[in-house]
Amino acid sequence: MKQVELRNVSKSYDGKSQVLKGIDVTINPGEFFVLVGPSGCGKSTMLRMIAGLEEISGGDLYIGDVYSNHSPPSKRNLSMVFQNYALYPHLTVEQNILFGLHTKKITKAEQKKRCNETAEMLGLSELLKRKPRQLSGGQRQRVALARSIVTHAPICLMDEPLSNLDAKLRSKMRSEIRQIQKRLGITMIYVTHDQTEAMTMADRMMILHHGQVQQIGGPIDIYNFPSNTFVASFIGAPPMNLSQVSFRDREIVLDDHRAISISEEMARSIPIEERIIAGIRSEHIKLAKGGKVSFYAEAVNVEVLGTETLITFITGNKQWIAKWSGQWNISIGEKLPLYIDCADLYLFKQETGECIWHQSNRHDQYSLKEAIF
Amino acid sequence: MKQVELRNVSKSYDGKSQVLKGIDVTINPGEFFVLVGPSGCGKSTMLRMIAGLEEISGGDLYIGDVYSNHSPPSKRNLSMVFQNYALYPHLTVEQNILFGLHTKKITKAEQKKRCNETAEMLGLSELLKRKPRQLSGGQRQRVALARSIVTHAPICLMDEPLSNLDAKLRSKMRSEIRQIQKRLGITMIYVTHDQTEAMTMADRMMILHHGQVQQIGGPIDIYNFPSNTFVASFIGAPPMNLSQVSFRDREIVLDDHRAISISEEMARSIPIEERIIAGIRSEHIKLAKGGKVSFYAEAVNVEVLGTETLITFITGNKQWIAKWSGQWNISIGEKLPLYIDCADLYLFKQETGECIWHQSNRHDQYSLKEAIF
Amino acid sequence: MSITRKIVLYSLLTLSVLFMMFPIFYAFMISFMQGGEILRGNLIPDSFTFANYQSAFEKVPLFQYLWNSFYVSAVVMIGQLIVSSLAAYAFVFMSFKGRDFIFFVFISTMMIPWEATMVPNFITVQKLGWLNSYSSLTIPFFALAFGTFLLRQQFKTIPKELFEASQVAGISRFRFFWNVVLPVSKTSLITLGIYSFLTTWNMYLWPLLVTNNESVRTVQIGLKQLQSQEISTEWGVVMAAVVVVILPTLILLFIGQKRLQNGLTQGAIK
Amino acid sequence: MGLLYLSPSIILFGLFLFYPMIRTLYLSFFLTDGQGVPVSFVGFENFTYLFQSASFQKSITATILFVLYTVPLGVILALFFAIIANEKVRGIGFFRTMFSSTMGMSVAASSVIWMFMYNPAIGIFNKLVVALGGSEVQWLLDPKFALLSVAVSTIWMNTGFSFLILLGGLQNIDEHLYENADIAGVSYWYKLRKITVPLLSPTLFFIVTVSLINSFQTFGQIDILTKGGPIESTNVIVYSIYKDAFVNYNVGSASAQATILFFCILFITILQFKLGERKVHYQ
Amino acid sequence: STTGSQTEGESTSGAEAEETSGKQEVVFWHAMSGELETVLNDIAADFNESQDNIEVKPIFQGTYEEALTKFNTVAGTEDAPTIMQVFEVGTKYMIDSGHIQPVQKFIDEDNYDTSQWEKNISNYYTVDGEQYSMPFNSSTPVLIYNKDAFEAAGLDPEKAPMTYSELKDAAKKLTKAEGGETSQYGFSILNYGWFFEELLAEQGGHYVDNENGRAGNATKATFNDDLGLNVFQLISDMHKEGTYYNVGQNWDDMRAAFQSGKMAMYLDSSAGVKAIVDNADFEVGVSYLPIPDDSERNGVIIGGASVWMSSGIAEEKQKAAWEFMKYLTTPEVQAEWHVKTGYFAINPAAYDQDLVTQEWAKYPQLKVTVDQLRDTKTNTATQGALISVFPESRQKVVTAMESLYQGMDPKEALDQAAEETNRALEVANIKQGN
Ligand SMILES: Nc1ncnc2c1ncn2[C@@H]1O[C@H](COP(=O)(O)OP(=O)(O)OP(=O)(O)O)[C@@H](O)[C@H]1O
Ligand SMILES: Nc1ncnc2c1ncn2[C@@H]1O[C@H](COP(=O)(O)OP(=O)(O)OP(=O)(O)O)[C@@H](O)[C@H]1O
Ligand SMILES: [Mg+2]
Ligand SMILES: [Mg+2]
Repeated sequence: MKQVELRNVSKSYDGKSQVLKGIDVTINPGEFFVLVGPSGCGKSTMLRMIAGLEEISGGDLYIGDVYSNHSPPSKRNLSMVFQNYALYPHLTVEQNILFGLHTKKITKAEQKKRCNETAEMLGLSELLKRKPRQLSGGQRQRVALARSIVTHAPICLMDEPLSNLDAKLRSKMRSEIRQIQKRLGITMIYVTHDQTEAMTMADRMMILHHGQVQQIGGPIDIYNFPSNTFVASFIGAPPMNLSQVSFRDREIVLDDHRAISISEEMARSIPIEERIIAGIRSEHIKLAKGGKVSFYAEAVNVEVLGTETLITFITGNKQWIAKWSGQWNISIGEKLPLYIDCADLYLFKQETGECIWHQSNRHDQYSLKEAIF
Repeated sequence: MKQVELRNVSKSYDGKSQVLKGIDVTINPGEFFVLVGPSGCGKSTMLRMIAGLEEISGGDLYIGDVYSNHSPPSKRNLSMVFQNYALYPHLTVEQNILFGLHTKKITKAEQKKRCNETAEMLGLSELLKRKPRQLSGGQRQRVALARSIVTHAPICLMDEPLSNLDAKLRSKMRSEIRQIQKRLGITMIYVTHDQTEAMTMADRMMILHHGQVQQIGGPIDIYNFPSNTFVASFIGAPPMNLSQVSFRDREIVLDDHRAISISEEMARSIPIEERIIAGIRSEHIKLAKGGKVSFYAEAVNVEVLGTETLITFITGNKQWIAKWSGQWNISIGEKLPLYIDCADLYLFKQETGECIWHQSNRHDQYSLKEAIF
Repeated sequence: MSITRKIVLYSLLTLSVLFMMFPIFYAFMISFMQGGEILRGNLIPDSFTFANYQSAFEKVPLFQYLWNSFYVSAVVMIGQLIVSSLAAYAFVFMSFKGRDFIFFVFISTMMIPWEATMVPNFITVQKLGWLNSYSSLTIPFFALAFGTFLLRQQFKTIPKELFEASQVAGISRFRFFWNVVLPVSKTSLITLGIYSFLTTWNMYLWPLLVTNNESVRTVQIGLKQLQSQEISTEWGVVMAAVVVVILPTLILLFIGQKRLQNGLTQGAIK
Repeated sequence: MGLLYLSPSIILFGLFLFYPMIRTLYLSFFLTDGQGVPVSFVGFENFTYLFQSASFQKSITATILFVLYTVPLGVILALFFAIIANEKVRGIGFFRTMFSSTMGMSVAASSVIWMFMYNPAIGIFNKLVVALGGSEVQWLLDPKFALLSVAVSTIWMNTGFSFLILLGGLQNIDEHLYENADIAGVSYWYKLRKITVPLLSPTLFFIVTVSLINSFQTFGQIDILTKGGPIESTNVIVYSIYKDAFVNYNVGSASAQATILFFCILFITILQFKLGERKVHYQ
Repeated sequence: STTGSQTEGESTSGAEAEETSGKQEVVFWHAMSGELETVLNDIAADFNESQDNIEVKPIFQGTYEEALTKFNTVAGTEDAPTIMQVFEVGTKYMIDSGHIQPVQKFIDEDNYDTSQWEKNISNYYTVDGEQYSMPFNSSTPVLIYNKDAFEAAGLDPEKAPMTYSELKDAAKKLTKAEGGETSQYGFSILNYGWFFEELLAEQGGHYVDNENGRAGNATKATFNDDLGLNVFQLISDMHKEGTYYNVGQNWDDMRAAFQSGKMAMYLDSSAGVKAIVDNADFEVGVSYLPIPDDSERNGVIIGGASVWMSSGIAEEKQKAAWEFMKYLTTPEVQAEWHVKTGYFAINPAAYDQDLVTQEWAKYPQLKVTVDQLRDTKTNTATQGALISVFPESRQKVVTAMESLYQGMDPKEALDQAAEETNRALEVANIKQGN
């Protein structure tokens, strides 16, 4: 357990364009910290700077309060799991797990012990004598994990470790990694571009875009209170529906003149002159019941997914998606009466994308006690 | 639009083990037919036999009522989209789209016209002069699609065309492919191992396992009425919770002695002597309200995914998952009172996995009219 | 990388390059020296003179030889590319009985010492009436096991789906070979091309045997022609010729180094 | 169908390799006249004589020694160059090109240069030796040194090719494997021993095989530098074949030697595959 | 199938009739490289210009061995050259080949007077009174020494050693050794069988039996007799004494060693003399080969090569070739040849040409070489051995010489070479069906 702190860290490969700009973040000891963002935003770069595999162009890096900008990777006392696992194809699972341990001045017996423990924990005991190519994707993943755990390093870095696995295995490994991290109390810095992974695993997550931090916070907070349009559309599946809007007194008007009435309080908080983007999560576009219709829309695509149904319709020049739970028998072209509660709306400035309004509490947050009684 | 019919088709690569066994299916003209199953079950093999890329070991293949076991691929008048797109890396997008059209004796002018039309339809017009490596994954996918559309072949075969794309793009392409297929009225045979894809795209789907047909039908029907445990656990995310059970009069007893009471009608239909597996979809494990508790369970993992929460708990030696909509603030270790309606149960024979009981109608199926009024 | 490591690395690199390049440098230097200087064993000429080059070109028709070498190397290169790629294509994209066996036989030809086959080959070439013509210098070398091997490895990396896609589209095998396989394998073809150009350029004994006059002779023979046996050799002139002989290949190599390396590796390890 | 594409190769191989090889095999059972026409059948006499002949035994020794000198040293040298040229530093492209340069040198040209350098009176080697306080060495005339000297020049000539292939092999090794090792903190040598060499083994295997075959077939430099002397110490089999066939007109004996050589190479290559495959780690 | 497939490139193989230009084409294959080739080309060009009917095309074919190999493969076919240059040791081989036309035929037809040729040269190529080939480039070995070094060592630079013991003494004085490091050796011989043969013949020794193979097919080597042993003993002794320098097999290395002062005396070909004198920055002396003390000077064998005429080609072509051969032997051409290359003139009349006398005035050393040849006694020893396996035998002798430097017993080394020669002779005789 160790803290990792970045102070105004930046990176440029070629001395001209900046790949990372002014990253300021403190990762707490024992935290599961997820770095998420679209491809090319600089996630790997940041991770590799922490590992010492890439030089830091500007700013300071502290690992456990020690200034570490220039210490070599091996001195940073951390372990790393690579996207392609980076297993040594010519070594057995056991040799892979123990690779490099001798440099830590650990006796053979202790090495053996640790290896067995770790293998046990990850269900690799049967496979110790195999070569990586004789393993399935998930097993390889676990060997890579074991190799990093066995060092007992207090910090572990992972760069998209699950992206080569299929969906089923991925969801299984997600909870395995999470459980091991908690059990061992490792400080975990985990890179992914998959928001489901980020949402389900992170204690806190950081969203990167074009080398800049967009938002740092707990997954649910970020989901509920995205700080800008990028975060809003990046987190959540299907992504938040966004459209440019204008105002008519106590109404928000979409570009095809559909309107949603808003509360007085909300109307007051909106700076009239600004160009505004309104956002609504797909689960908040509801079927209008009992006459409370916001507008009508024609279904252009309907996807029934077992327990929920996704309905696509057009507003202005945008496709919006509504998500209803249950299996809905709706045919394409059918006209739907829809209702949007103005409390579920998000409003963003058009230029900066910054969020200027959202409800302060989600009304679909439950706790057990409330629900039962 | 053409019909494809397989009569008792089988395949063996080595003459010994059968990769496909007795496949009997008729794919209707203009239908979107999805072949789904776990890796190695023989999906690609079946598709390639239809395409003529693989010999048929036994049975008969009819394409548009013509016996086609031995006609060469080019004579079957179909097009194919490969998993890795199989774009010619040295040709431009345009050349890729038109590659091979000359064999169909189509004039240059007509080729040009078709190419432009198709590119227009798929939003590739700007990219016609680029090479494949200058395209993003989704664009490549669309080129592959264009290449198959441009032939105007009445049948199109696709082998996991979306598996190389990231989640977001995948969901976009899903509806695009679906829309194009409907517009052009192509008979589509589509292979995937991703059940979401199968569920959302298929008119009908066929589930393959170990080279044998498990079930053929509409996606919702298969989700609601899986014919055996394999289908039940393969379709649906998270998969259906399954456990071996025993009976006590009017109660189903799980192996840790938890019990669920059942209706008289149901009790009557169960053959007492059989070893039975009970199944329940995760969305049907509900929070017990108002004292109607089936049993209590301790949460071992909680994943909050924006609009829904997955709660994992242990019954006997199995992990079960409950899916509740909304964001639930549940901590690990918390005790939950759970309720299962016996009408939501599925019962399977243990030996064969065959489904012996399920409700005749799902109660979360809605149609618009009912819902509004 | 730390400064000390950099210093160590650069010194190693420099020393190694000095070691590797010295003979070539030496040849260059000698080619600029006058008679006596060479026999005294000087390293750097007192004054640079092109006299040796001049007399090398006067003594033997080096330009003609260079052209011949160039022509022969180019033809062999093209021939090897065509023949080897056809064979490699068959090995990769077609299945027929005995394919692996034939491949093994192909590879085993690498083990036949060329010297052992020279006399029968000479007689064959003579019977074909190819003596003293470019045919004898080129055609026997068109088939090359190494080239077939190299290209086979490359062709194997072409996704099978490309072949299948073209089958579905109804494209003939040859058209697929010509329009897809060859363009896609450009790097390997260039590699093999450079390799065969270099090796052909460097052939000596066979060209001597099958050619009778300067109209088809290659530059390596010219090199030999400048060295005498019973009377003294003019080393300066010979070295000038050496330089003339190696310069084209060195330049080719410098231009194609990167490609050559990539292509050769592909053949070696897959 | 496939055979159609193979036919150019098959015809050419047949005509210019297999036919002569078979003819060689055939001739090895005969005494021939100067033009290589068989005169009288002698059965295995050519072979039995060879195995008794001291000169042939010397040839075999020379060949084996030559292979032993050139192959390991050549591969190690090329590997060394490849390793130092695989670092990513400024100007590395220049060094790579230089290291590969001997691939563009013809045997004839290289040998002439080396002959000059070996010259006992005016060559650079003796100048160096004397400058370092040693006594002059008759590089190509002393049976103790001749084979070694030819081997050294051969190694030089072959380095370019081996270097290129090994460098390519090195560049194919996944960078992450080294990064992982960096994080683990193992030493440079440990990385070299435990990562580089094993992962390079398929490439090494290839280059060793090719070098072996080439080494067995070395001809040009021997012809130019030593002509098989002194006291036949550099009379490797290929050169001996050449001499018997083209100078002494004993085509029968030459054929017998060629046959033996062919089977030796075949045997060693197969052996090498059998032993090597086990030690090689394919990805 | 041999016609029609001629592709690119001018075809100038042997029998190609050049009816079109009206000239007889005479293809002349030779092994003259470097400076020699230039001179030869000049002579051919002059000949071509001197008349309108014949076009001689000299073509370089590699070393003697390579050229002969090639001739051997095309002999008797239409690819064979009209004139072929073959080194002296290939003589017997050519005679046995059955693909050559002895020039005696034209000598007879033409009533050509061969007495104008140097007897000691043409003898070599005469078997049973029949002239087989025409001598062309001929040389003999001579002793070459560094006069400056002689003076420095207190020896008379005008008096070269004539006997083995004089040689040994001079070599001892000339050898400059300091602390195990010898900066100048006394004497050296190239590891080349030819020099051994010459030293043997100088004593009147035979290389093989049957009168050096001239009275019938040779069956046995005789060079390992006492006379041969004398030579080997000399080399062995001097090498042991540290006065003898091993220069290897390469002519250029040998000369480089002499020129750089590495040794003071050595044996070289008469053809090399001029270049040596030119390149040396000291006075160069030339003298006769030394002989054993109790021996009588017998003379040297001619070395070098002769030109042969192919058989089985058109009579007109042969005639044309003969014309060229005659041209080659005219005093003028021979004078030019001698002066420019250092090879002997076949026609001694050449030595009276101004060109030669002027040259001799400049290089008195050249005359010594000619004198040595003229002083040679005509007998089967100086006529040279006639065996078909000469090249092979020479290799064996070379190996034997090289073993001396490794301390092998001279007798043993020589016997071994003889034995191997015997085996080669035996095989050769079997092949010939005897
Ligand atoms: N070695 C390098 N030299 C130059 N530019 C680089 C280098 N590595 C990465 N980049 C650039 O830096 C940017 C960030 O790259 P990085 O690999 O950190 O992205 P990422 O967020 O990890 O993306 P992905 O999800 O695709 O792995 C990219 O624009 C990339 O092109
Ligand atoms: N060319 C072949 N030769 C022998 N066996 C094969 C061949 N191709 C496939 N198989 C075997 O046939 C079975 C079915 O393979 P197939 O490729 O059809 O599976 P799939 O359902 O497409 O799997 P995936 O989802 O992984 O693509 C597998 O067990 C496979 O090992
Ligand atoms: Mg990355
Ligand atoms: Mg498949």
